[in-house]
Amino acid sequence: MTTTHGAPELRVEDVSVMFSGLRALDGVSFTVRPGTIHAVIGPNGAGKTTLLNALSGIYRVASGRIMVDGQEVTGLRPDRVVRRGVARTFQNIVVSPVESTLDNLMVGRHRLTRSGIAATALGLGRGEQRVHEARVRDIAEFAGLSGVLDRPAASLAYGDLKRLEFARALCLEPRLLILDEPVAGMNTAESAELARLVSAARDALGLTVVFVEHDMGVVMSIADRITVLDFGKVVTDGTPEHVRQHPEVISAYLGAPMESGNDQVAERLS
Amino acid sequence: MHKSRTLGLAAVALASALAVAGCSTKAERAGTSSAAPGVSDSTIKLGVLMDLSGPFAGTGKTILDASNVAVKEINAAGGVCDRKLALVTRDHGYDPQKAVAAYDEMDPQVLGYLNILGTPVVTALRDKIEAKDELAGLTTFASTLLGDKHLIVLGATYDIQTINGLDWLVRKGELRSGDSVGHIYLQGEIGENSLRGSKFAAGKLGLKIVGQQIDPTATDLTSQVNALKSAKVKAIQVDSTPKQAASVAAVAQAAGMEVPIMGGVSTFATSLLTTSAAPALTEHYTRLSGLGALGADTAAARKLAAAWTDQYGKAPEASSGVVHAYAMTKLYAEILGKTCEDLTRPGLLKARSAVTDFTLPGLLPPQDFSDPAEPSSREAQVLGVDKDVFAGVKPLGDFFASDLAKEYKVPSAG
Amino acid sequence: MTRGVEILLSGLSLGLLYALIALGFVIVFKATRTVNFAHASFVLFGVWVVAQTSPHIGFAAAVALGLVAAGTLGLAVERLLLSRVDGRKHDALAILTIGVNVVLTAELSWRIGERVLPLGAPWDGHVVHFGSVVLPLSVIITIITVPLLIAGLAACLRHTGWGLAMRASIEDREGAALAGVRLKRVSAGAWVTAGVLAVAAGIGLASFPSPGVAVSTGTAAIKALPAAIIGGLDSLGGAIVGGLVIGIAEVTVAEYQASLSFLGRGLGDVVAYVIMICILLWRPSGLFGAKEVSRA
Amino acid sequence: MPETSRLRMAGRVPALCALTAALVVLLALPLYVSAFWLNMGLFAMAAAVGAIGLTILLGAAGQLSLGHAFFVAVGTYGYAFLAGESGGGVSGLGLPPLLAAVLAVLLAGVCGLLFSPVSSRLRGIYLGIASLGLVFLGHHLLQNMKPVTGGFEGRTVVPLSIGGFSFSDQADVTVLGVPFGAAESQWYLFLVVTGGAALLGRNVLRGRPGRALRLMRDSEIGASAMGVDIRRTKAAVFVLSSMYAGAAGVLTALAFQRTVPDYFSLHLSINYLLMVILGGLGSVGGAIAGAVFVVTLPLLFSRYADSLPFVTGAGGQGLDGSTAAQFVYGAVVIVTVIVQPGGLAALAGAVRPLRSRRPAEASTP
Repeated sequence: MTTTHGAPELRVEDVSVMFSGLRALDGVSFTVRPGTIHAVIGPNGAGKTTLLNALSGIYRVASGRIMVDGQEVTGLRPDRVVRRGVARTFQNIVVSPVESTLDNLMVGRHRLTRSGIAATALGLGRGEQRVHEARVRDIAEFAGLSGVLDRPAASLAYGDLKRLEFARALCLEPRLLILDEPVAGMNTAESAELARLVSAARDALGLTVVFVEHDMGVVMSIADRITVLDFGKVVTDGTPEHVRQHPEVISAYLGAPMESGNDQVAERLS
Repeated sequence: MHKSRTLGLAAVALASALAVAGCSTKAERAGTSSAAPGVSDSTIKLGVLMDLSGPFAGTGKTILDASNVAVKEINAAGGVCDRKLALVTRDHGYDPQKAVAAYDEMDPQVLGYLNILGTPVVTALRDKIEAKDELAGLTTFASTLLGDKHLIVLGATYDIQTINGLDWLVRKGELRSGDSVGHIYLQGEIGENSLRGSKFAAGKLGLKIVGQQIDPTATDLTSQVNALKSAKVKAIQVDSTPKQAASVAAVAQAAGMEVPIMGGVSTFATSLLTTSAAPALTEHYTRLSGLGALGADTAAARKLAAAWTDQYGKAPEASSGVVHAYAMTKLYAEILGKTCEDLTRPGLLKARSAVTDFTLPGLLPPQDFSDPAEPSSREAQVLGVDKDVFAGVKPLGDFFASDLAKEYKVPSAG
Repeated sequence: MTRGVEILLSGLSLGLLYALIALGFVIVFKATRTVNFAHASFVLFGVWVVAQTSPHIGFAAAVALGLVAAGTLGLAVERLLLSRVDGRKHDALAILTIGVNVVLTAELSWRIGERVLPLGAPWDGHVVHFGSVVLPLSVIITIITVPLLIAGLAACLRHTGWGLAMRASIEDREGAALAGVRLKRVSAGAWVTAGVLAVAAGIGLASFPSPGVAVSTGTAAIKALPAAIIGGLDSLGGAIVGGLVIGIAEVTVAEYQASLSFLGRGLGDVVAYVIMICILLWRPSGLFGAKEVSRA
Repeated sequence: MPETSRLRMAGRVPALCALTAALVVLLALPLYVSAFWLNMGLFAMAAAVGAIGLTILLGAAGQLSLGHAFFVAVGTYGYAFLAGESGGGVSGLGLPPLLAAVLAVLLAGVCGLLFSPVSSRLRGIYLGIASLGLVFLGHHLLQNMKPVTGGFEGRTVVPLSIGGFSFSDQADVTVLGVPFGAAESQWYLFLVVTGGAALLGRNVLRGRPGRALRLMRDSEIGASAMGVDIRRTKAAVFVLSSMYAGAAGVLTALAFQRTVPDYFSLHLSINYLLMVILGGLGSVGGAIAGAVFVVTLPLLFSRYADSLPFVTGAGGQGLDGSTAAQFVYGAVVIVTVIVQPGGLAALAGAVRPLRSRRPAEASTP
């Protein structure tokens, strides 16, 4: 797999999101440097998923700006955001259950392919599909899904589904990858494997990655930088070491110095 | 896999079987089309295409039953052209698609169509009937269907009935020049046809028509009647379903409107006399008809009513439906009788024009079918509601054709 | 002036009957996320029972029997058929109700035929005069009874265990299930209620000045469908507003049909749908329907 | 995966055999059976084309439409008006019938496009009932636009003709001793159109748009996160389905040889809905099977009412054929939804597990 674009920078500037009068995000600002893996953590209800939905255009932003490589994406519809090279996965798996794994992955090529309804009806665009299918098979192999390509998604194991979502996001050939709890519900070995995949994808494809995760082991092992949210506000933002030592983080959520891979901490945070 | 192969083999086998068995028959059938369909040495078969399961199933059954009463009489009297009449009946459920299928299926078996019920059905079939040179009796009084020699519209058409009705009201002094008349009518052939008549009559009589179009499914006509009330109408003409006509009468009475209500031929059903609308109907409602009523005090009506009761027990829902279907069957026999030596479809069409003075004394005024573009009669009769007579309605006078009705030009020029 | 009052009152009475039917749609939709296309045959079935029995046992007893019968029918449809389908497949459930409607309508049309069955209500044929305003007694009774019925329903939802369970399960299905709410009972209760409301509305529709029960009595339910949509399929208050809007619009259009003739004749049936589409363009979930918060 | 594909190929050979045999039967049929059967086939094929459009809309995209009858009417009247001649109270443009047929399909598409402010915004049952409004609106227009529609009486439909050959009773053609009238020649025309419609539909469903539609059905947000423009896609698929309905309308016009306004009712919309449900949502083959079932069942019941137990023929006093057909019809719908929500297509899928790759059942996560 080769990289085609440079990794972008993501700047979140003073973003607020309102839900029927409630401020779900309140002036959130942070910057994700090009090519880094950036984690967003915080207790349940802190606004992590809200943030990702705002980034990908699903939620309307009440104020503030979101910039990808200096270009504003605030207020764009999700499919427009995708065109700026931003792909994402969902916390609760969103796939077509009766479709095969391959077809689910091929949806990821939607924006990269052109053949519309009329052309497809007339049987045009098959060549295009063949070319893209080859690339999709490569990505599937990278994600370890080669063996289940022909199986309906509903029949896949949970771990495979999580990887399917991840691989599908890669199929969009993104520059900025957004992952919502990519390892939630996986066992330790599976989590480690997916964490390795995320790192490898970043390296091979030159991506910028933003992810939300409760598994502190994974966060600490792959994140270059961490933003901590609570009550819709940024508590702190910095390197894993910085966050681990931040007094507010410690006092507010941890009560004790954070250790990498500390089960208690993970439990407390999730 | 195995199954598919078996399936494939079966299909091939079926195809070859069809090839062997079927080939000859259809080609043969095509070759021997010289004899007129539906005619043998002993019988003449006529088609009846009715709604027996749809919204007008009741009407359809009534028509069928009445046709059978007439066929029985005709056959008992020796039949037509030394042959017995036989009916081939198919149900279309008021669905044009079913009607076309039923037509296709029965068409090779019958000489012509004694009776077809339902506007959408006639609409779907009329081009086919014309293409095959057939003669079809219709259960409708729409003057828009005149002008086609293949179709029989028996009696005064809706527009002419309405003209006669308004004329009658004026002559009785219920209406005078300058008055407004409400006209509640169904969308579709009955309503529009009747509206054409009421507008014509209004123009001549100096009346003003206040129209209210309704849908066949409308159940509550309060708003329509109230609108007429505020337009201060002096009479209401109704062309609707029987239930809607009853609703109009009841609402009008409830709203304190003491005006005569003149209903079109298809606005009455016997069972309405058991409903809460009965008093209002009895007091204000009269009905028009180009045909006699079973409740009439004539020998023919009493005879038919007795034959009906004999066969089916209770009074029919639609008295006019019985008379119409009975008369239509007698008429068709009359037409057949004029072409005994040429019992073909074209022969039948020719014989139709030869019927110029068909009448059933006491049931049907004289009918003239020589010009397909003209209504066979311009006479109508006003009927009143009476619980005590057979099927609930009785004539309030003789058949008459007003001068206006004679003057009126039906829209069948096109 | 007199005319205006009459239009308003008859529109109100018709609208309230539509509202009752619309409430039946809404309550089923709230509980099962399904539109009950069999509602028309529920209406017809209930009034048919009333009309069949009232000559023998009297009107009041017949109404009670009709209510019980339609409630039972609702329960039977829910218990015997709908509960066998995966409740998340809303479209499948809707189709199932179409199937139920086909069977029930076939049976009832076959039995009723073209007859008009008198309802035998004591207010049949009676009119009331208020000064120059003349109205059928049934209109007055509708205007008084229906709001009481609706208030009763609202009280039920607010204060009974079933009502609470119902409301909880609408807020959060899984949460309610976890909290011990028996979704089965909620859904069954909704179907019974829908059946009862259907008959109540049907009695109004078949009452004087309408001559009685005929096959077309059930079609009013199709007219109430836009009413339910206008208000928002999951809003009880919306159903009432929607019903009144449709009822008054219908009466008004009929009143001014002559001056609206440039739009073609017979506008009354279209007007409800035109209003509905306009409102949906403005608010895709109806006036008071819950906006779906987009969350994957 | 060469192994699986070889398996699939091996599975296809007998299937191809069956297909060829079926084709032979279909091609030979007009030589043997009467107009009753042929016309029934024409109605079934016309319905099948419309059902394919609806199965793409509802089965793949999850957009419920009860307005299908309206677009079928647009196709029917579009063709009748464009190809028809003026006279007898109606006007017409007198275009060449083939051109008129194509334009009528496009006209239905344009009507679908005009509805896109609604169809792109709503989903599920709200769209279903909003589109139901179209049926009533259409009914209103049919009654009132007399010069175009002929009002309640409808208007005559010009038979289709291609290169001088007319698909009507006027064409004086005899094949193997069998005179080829409207029913016989149109049979082949309808076969070609239905086959083409099925092929195009299958291509759409298997290709890029089909995948996007199905993800949109399962999750609009998920689809938009894949770059699918939801509103545009909803509008586009609605237009596509309208065009299918328009084509069905043209075929319906040709099959009836006259426009019949009462045919385009809510009942027709519901019938289309039942065709795709019974057939299996999202499956082209299922839609065709569903159409054949829904169209032929009542016709056959009426035809053979006399020979069925418990059912009386026309005019009898007991349960009549059409009512019995309604019972069976309703019962089949109920049983299908309860027992086999995937419809006929899923049933076929269960018989042939090899083809389970594209199950037709629609479900949400």
